Amino acid sequence: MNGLSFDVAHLLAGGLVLISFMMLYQDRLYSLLNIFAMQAVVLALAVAWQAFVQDAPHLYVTALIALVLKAIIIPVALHRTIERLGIHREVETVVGIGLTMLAGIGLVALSLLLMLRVTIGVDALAREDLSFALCVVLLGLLMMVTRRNAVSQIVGFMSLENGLVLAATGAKGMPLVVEISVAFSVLVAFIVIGVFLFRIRERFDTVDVGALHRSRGDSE
Amino acid sequence: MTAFDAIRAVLIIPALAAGLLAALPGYRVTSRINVVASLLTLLAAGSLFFLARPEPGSYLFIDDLNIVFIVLNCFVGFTTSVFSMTYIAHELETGKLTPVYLRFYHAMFQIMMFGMNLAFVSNNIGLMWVAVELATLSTVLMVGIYRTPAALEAAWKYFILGSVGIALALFGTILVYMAAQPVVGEGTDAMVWTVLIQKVSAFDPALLNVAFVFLLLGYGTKVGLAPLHAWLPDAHAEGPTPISAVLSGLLLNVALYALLRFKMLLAANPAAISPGPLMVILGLVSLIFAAFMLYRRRDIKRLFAYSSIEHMGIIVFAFGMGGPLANFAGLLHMVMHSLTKSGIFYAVGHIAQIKGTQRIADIRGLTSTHPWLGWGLVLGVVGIAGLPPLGIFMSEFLVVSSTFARQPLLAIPLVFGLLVAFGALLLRLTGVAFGEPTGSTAPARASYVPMYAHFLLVLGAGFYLPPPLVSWFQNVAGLLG
Amino acid sequence: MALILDLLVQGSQMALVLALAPLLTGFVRKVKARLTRRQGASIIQPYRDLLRLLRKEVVLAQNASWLFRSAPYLIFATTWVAAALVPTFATGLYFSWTADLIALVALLGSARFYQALAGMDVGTSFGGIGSSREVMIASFAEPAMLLTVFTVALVAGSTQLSTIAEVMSSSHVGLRVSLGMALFAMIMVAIAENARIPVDNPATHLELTMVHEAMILEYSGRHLALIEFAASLKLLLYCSLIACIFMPWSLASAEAGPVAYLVGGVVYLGKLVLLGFALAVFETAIAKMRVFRVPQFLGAALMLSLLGTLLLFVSRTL
Amino acid sequence: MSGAAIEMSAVLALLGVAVLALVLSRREQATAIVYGATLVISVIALGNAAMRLIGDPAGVSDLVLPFGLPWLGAHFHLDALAGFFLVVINLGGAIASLYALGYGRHESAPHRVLPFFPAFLAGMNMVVMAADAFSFLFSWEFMSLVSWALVMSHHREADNARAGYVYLVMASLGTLALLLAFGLLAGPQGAYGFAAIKAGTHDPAISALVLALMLLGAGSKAGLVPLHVWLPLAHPAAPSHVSALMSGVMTKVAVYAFIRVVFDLIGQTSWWMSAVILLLGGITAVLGILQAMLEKDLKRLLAYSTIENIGIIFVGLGLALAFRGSGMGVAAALAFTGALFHVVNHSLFKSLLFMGAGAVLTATGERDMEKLGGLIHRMPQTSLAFLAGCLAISALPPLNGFVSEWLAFQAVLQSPQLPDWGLKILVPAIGGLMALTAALVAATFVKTLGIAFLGRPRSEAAERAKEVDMFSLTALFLLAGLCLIGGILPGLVIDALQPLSQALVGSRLPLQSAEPWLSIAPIAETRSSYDGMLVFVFIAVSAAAAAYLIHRLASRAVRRGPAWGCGFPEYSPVAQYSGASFAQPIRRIFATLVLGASETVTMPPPGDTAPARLTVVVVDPIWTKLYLPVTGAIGWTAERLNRLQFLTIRQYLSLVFGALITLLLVLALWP
Repeated sequence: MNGLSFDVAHLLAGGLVLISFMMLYQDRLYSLLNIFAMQAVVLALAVAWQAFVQDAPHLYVTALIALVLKAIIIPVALHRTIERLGIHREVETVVGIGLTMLAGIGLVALSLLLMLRVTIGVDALAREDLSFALCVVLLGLLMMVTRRNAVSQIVGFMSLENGLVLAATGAKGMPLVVEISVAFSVLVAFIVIGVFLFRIRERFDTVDVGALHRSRGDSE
Repeated sequence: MTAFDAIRAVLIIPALAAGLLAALPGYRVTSRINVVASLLTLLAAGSLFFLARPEPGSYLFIDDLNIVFIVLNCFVGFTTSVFSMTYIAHELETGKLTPVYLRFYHAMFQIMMFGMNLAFVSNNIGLMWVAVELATLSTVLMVGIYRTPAALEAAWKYFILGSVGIALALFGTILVYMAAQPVVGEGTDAMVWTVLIQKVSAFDPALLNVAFVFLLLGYGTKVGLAPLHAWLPDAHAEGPTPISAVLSGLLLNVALYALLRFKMLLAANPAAISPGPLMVILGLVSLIFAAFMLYRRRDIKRLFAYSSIEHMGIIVFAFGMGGPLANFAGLLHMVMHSLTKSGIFYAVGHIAQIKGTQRIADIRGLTSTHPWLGWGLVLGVVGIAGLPPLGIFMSEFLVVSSTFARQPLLAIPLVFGLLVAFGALLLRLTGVAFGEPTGSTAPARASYVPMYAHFLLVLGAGFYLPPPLVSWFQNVAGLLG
Repeated sequence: MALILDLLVQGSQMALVLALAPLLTGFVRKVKARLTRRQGASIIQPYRDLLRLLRKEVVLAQNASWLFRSAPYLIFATTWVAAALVPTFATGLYFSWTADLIALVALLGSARFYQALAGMDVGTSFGGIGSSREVMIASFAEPAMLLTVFTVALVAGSTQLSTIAEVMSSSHVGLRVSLGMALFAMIMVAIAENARIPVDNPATHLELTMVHEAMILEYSGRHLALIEFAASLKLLLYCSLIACIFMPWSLASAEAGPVAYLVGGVVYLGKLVLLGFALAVFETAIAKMRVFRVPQFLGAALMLSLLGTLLLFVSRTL
Repeated sequence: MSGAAIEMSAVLALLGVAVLALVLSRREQATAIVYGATLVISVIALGNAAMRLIGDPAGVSDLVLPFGLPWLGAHFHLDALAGFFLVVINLGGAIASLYALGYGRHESAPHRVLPFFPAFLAGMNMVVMAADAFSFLFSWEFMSLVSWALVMSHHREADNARAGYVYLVMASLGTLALLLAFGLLAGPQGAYGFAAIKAGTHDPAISALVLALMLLGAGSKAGLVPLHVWLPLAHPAAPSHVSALMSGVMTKVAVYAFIRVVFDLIGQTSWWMSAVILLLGGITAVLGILQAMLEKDLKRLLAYSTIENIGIIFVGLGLALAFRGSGMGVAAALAFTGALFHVVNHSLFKSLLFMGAGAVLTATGERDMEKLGGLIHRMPQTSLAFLAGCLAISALPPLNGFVSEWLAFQAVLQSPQLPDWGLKILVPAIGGLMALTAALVAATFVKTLGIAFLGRPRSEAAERAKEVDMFSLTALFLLAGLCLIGGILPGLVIDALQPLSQALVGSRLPLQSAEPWLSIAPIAETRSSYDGMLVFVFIAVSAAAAAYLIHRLASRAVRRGPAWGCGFPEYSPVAQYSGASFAQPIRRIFATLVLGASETVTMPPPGDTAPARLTVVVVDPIWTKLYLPVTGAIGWTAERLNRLQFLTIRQYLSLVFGALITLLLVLALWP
């Protein structure tokens, strides 16, 4: 494949990783949501580019889903959730932002280290894509475990899933990609609804140890 | 009719039944339909034995390995549907469930059966992933069906952890595809398991390794291996007991099955890391961790949930050890555990309904007040603790002795874990089954058929395994390498 | 013919111990009296006592059981059998192999068993005290005795008294540290077993100090006679045991003929006189000790005998 | 039909009876039916085994059933060793059934006993018959399980529940140890058949490890110190005829397991192993009997004395191993014969004593000796049989207990020929321990008989006691008679044991039935000999003669009068010596160091009329020093880990995340 397409794909994928870092950096919920929307847009571009390069038209559907659902609907929904439930606006972090960033860099190093062992036999694009996708996935997970708010955890999960979609689309001629992305969107939708229905305010930790003592037969 | 129709039947019957049950009102009808549908599925599955095996398609196939799982799955599904007739009736009377939710419950039950059967028969790792996710989601909904805070929280925890697991598993699947694609070529073939297993030796080992790590953790979350187990105890404890039975008896097996498939892939590639050690370590960790956790349990269903973790640990350990003896033991242990544990949950369900509590401390002297339930529970716990004459004894015998002969240092923690778990289970059993009775002594309106059917099977297996079954197990053990 | 002769000799030995036992007791008493400047009863007084007791009626406690009544006969019988099996004037008697040294110890043990039971039968506290202390003493004396037996048996390579006597009289045994220890241990055990001072005092009837007497407090008439008789038999047994093991000189061997037997008999009497005199001297020389110091006394015996056994291995190869 | 086939069909019949009992356990006549059936079956099995042992001891009859491990099948065999232990088991089983025909009628919850009793017998038979590792462990654990159910039959007493718990946990510890041992012996290929194991050669390290595991496995079932803690809890908790079986017979099954593996399967062993066994045996004997001496619960006292007897048996086995290892054939045969003889004896008199205790329990409802007394007047036959048991267990001639004791001492006296200095010195010391034990046993059973049966009744219940039924008495006297026969005809037993010793230690004792006057001279008459028959005759004759002559010539007059109470006219039974006071001297002397026994006297101040109290505390150091720490550690860990149950979802996620990162790191750093 020619250099240009490669570079573009590379650029977009790299952009995703960068945006993941920006998300880690944020400490306000709204801006977090905005940046997530931005990541969704970039993902949509990347997917579309892959569709164009591999001339696999069905991938455009995935791109569209990414654009419509993740870049528009879900962020809006979450905005409204935040307002409705009166969740206060700061991102509560478990460890300091700086530390999180350091950890993130470590993760990136790790994923590159892992992927560089892969033989060159696999075509370069896939290889780069994979390593970036792995970065995004790991950063998403990192976000989930270092943020207390339900919302930011959901965001983390969705960015993790962005990484998955990136990988899936990067894998040339992979079947079921669309179905999978649909399935995942359903999942995410469930989660958002869940947050909204169950009034899960501050964190997934609604049921803290004390609550457990009450609600479970497992207390002393 | 060919085996392929049988496979389709195994999938279609539950799907249709699900639709039907979602539409129909009235518990008497629906619960019976539920039973009938499960029975039909079981028959279809059973017919798989006798019909000629078709060529594996690119989506569905049937081989020695998955037939074990399918038949077991349909059997336990059937008995559970029978059990849930009486159980759910009681839930309706006590008003814990409304007819609407009941409809939902039955539909979900069939969807779950569909998902699990699909996972078993799918020859395509992508499809398998989708099926597992489907099964998981349906159980999530059923765990939360009581809508108590505890139930919702359990369902939520299950949901979130499950989704993360799913995501990891998917990433692993993609990696496998990436590894396969250069060798097999683009398109569906690169996801067809039967194709992969033939060509896997040429795949890129590094990719496979990373893939296996993600798959191990992804599907391992569903198997309930420590430290990925967190959802399991609460999901068992807070959901309806039939679902606890199915979770322990079947869903864990589904994830385990997926894990095994990929283990076989990796084992077939010389350059890749051997998956054995990872599985052995995770297995031991789960076993010992769960064994200790058993001691502080106050909730009887959560107790047995942890014992499921413990046994999954043993099974994964056995498969990790590999070799004909250990694999045979692993398979046997898996089957026996499914039967025994679901049987135990049947008993526990009725007990909890009679006593109106799941607190172990409030249940005493069952053998005096409810001999059938009490002695049934004793039999089940004795079986699950690995005592003869029940079947698990044989598998534990094989695992321990063969391990000690090969890796003495691994056998020590194994034996230690077994002993610690035994102590805890027996301690609780003594309290629940013996001593001065407490709580309601109202006679149980329960059908003991499913429970004792399971226990009798396990008892029989403890004495005698029919030769065809054995040769078939050995065959599968050979497949597992 | 020979058989009958053997049986005769055996029988004569049984009769002999029966006849000699009270005499020995009387002799010891006489010597003790003389040593304490008393006139003392006649030497045959024990016979008179026994006959008197035998003729008296038995006064039984209200709730004495059949065990209480049969115990004296069993005690007497076991002790007599034991005594009769120890070579006195001749070795290798016809039934000498019936019971070896270990069996002898066990026979005495069973006599003690019956006695302790009889002591508890009536249900007075004295019987209890007696039995309890008796078994406590025995729990030291018996192991000490057995270990002494070990020492001797290891030297002689046999537990058969006749064989032991022969080996001991033979030259190559010589003097050994362990044998000396065994001798001392056996003497201490003998003192304890026969309820002599300093362990127990056969003459006392002060309840708190008595052991043996406390057990038989409820006995009277023929029962008492039998028990007393058994006691003196026991004393004789121990004397002839020590004599046979540690001074086995001029013991007639089997089928040695009447003359040898006669010589053996005379020498045997000499040994008895010697031992009886030593016992009397010892008893007059020291005082009775507190019951709870008895364990120390017998513990010493136990240690001595154990040391004796172990020293065998360093002293000389067997 | 081969011997093994008959034996196994007996086992099947027993299992059938068990099922039958399940069906009609709540019926009235169930007791009679079940115990009658077990009696018949046990007698048949007994006859079959005895025929094998006497008829053709060298032969082995095998049987393979299509059960158990699929590719192996369930192997069963009946050789001399198995035959011997089958005789012990089924004799005990038969007599226990006979006893239970009467005793069982007083059972409060027969439906909790009847189904398990036959199953228990079947289990023990199967263990001895099993000829491959799987069948063996299967039967072994099955035996433990049903005996546990029997222990739990009176489950409403909290103590019994605890007893059952400790028992089954210890049992499965033992089973796991055996499992590991067989795993080692079978090797990676899984050659589980005994024949295959025996054929294979095992290097010293392996056999040493196996021996250690066997001491754990068989020792925990037999009650070897420090694995004995469950025994005094569990054995008394069961109904008395079951206690008799557990103490008298099941411990012997453990001994069988030890012999089968250590003597038969692993072949040659080195000397220090036997030293370990000797030490353990000696310590077990002394500790067991000391605790028995201080015990006031009749059945628990008997259980402790079981521990002591097991100690003696293991000393015998250790000696046999030592002699065999040093190539001293006859001595080995002597020690081995002694051990097996003691196996028979203990099974007899311990069953007798437990059944006697059961009779007391039915008559008075009391197990606490301090509440008994004076039973000899109300239950004379039981008392007579119990007396016989006490004489036998105290190793007093002319009963059987003495013979095995005597053989053991004779074996000890062979020690100078041992080449190894360590053993040379050790064996006599162990002999000293045994002598001490023998004396303490006598003391203990004087106490038992004296406190429980003699004296005056200490409670209402003891006063109203009645003699028990015919079945029980028959069983008791049957056992007493066997004890006597074993004592006066030891030669026959010894001869019957020689094929085993030939097979397992490689040499035999001279034929005893050739000796004159039924005497026994295991090595040579000049060395040592004993004639139970003559001793019995002498004692009987001289006692009878004395009695006759005195009654004839002297006087026979008897007058009843009050006991001499030191001046007090009539005083209460409480003033009698109690068991505790009887044991006091020995407690002060021995138990203070060994068992940390301590007395505290609380005197009221002068003028205060409150009674003074003397409280005695006896602790089993092994329980406090060994078991409590372990349980504590487990509890501690469980508590710490339990926090993981109450984390938040985010924390759980971080667990997953951590696991993922760790594995990825491992992968990244993989060479």
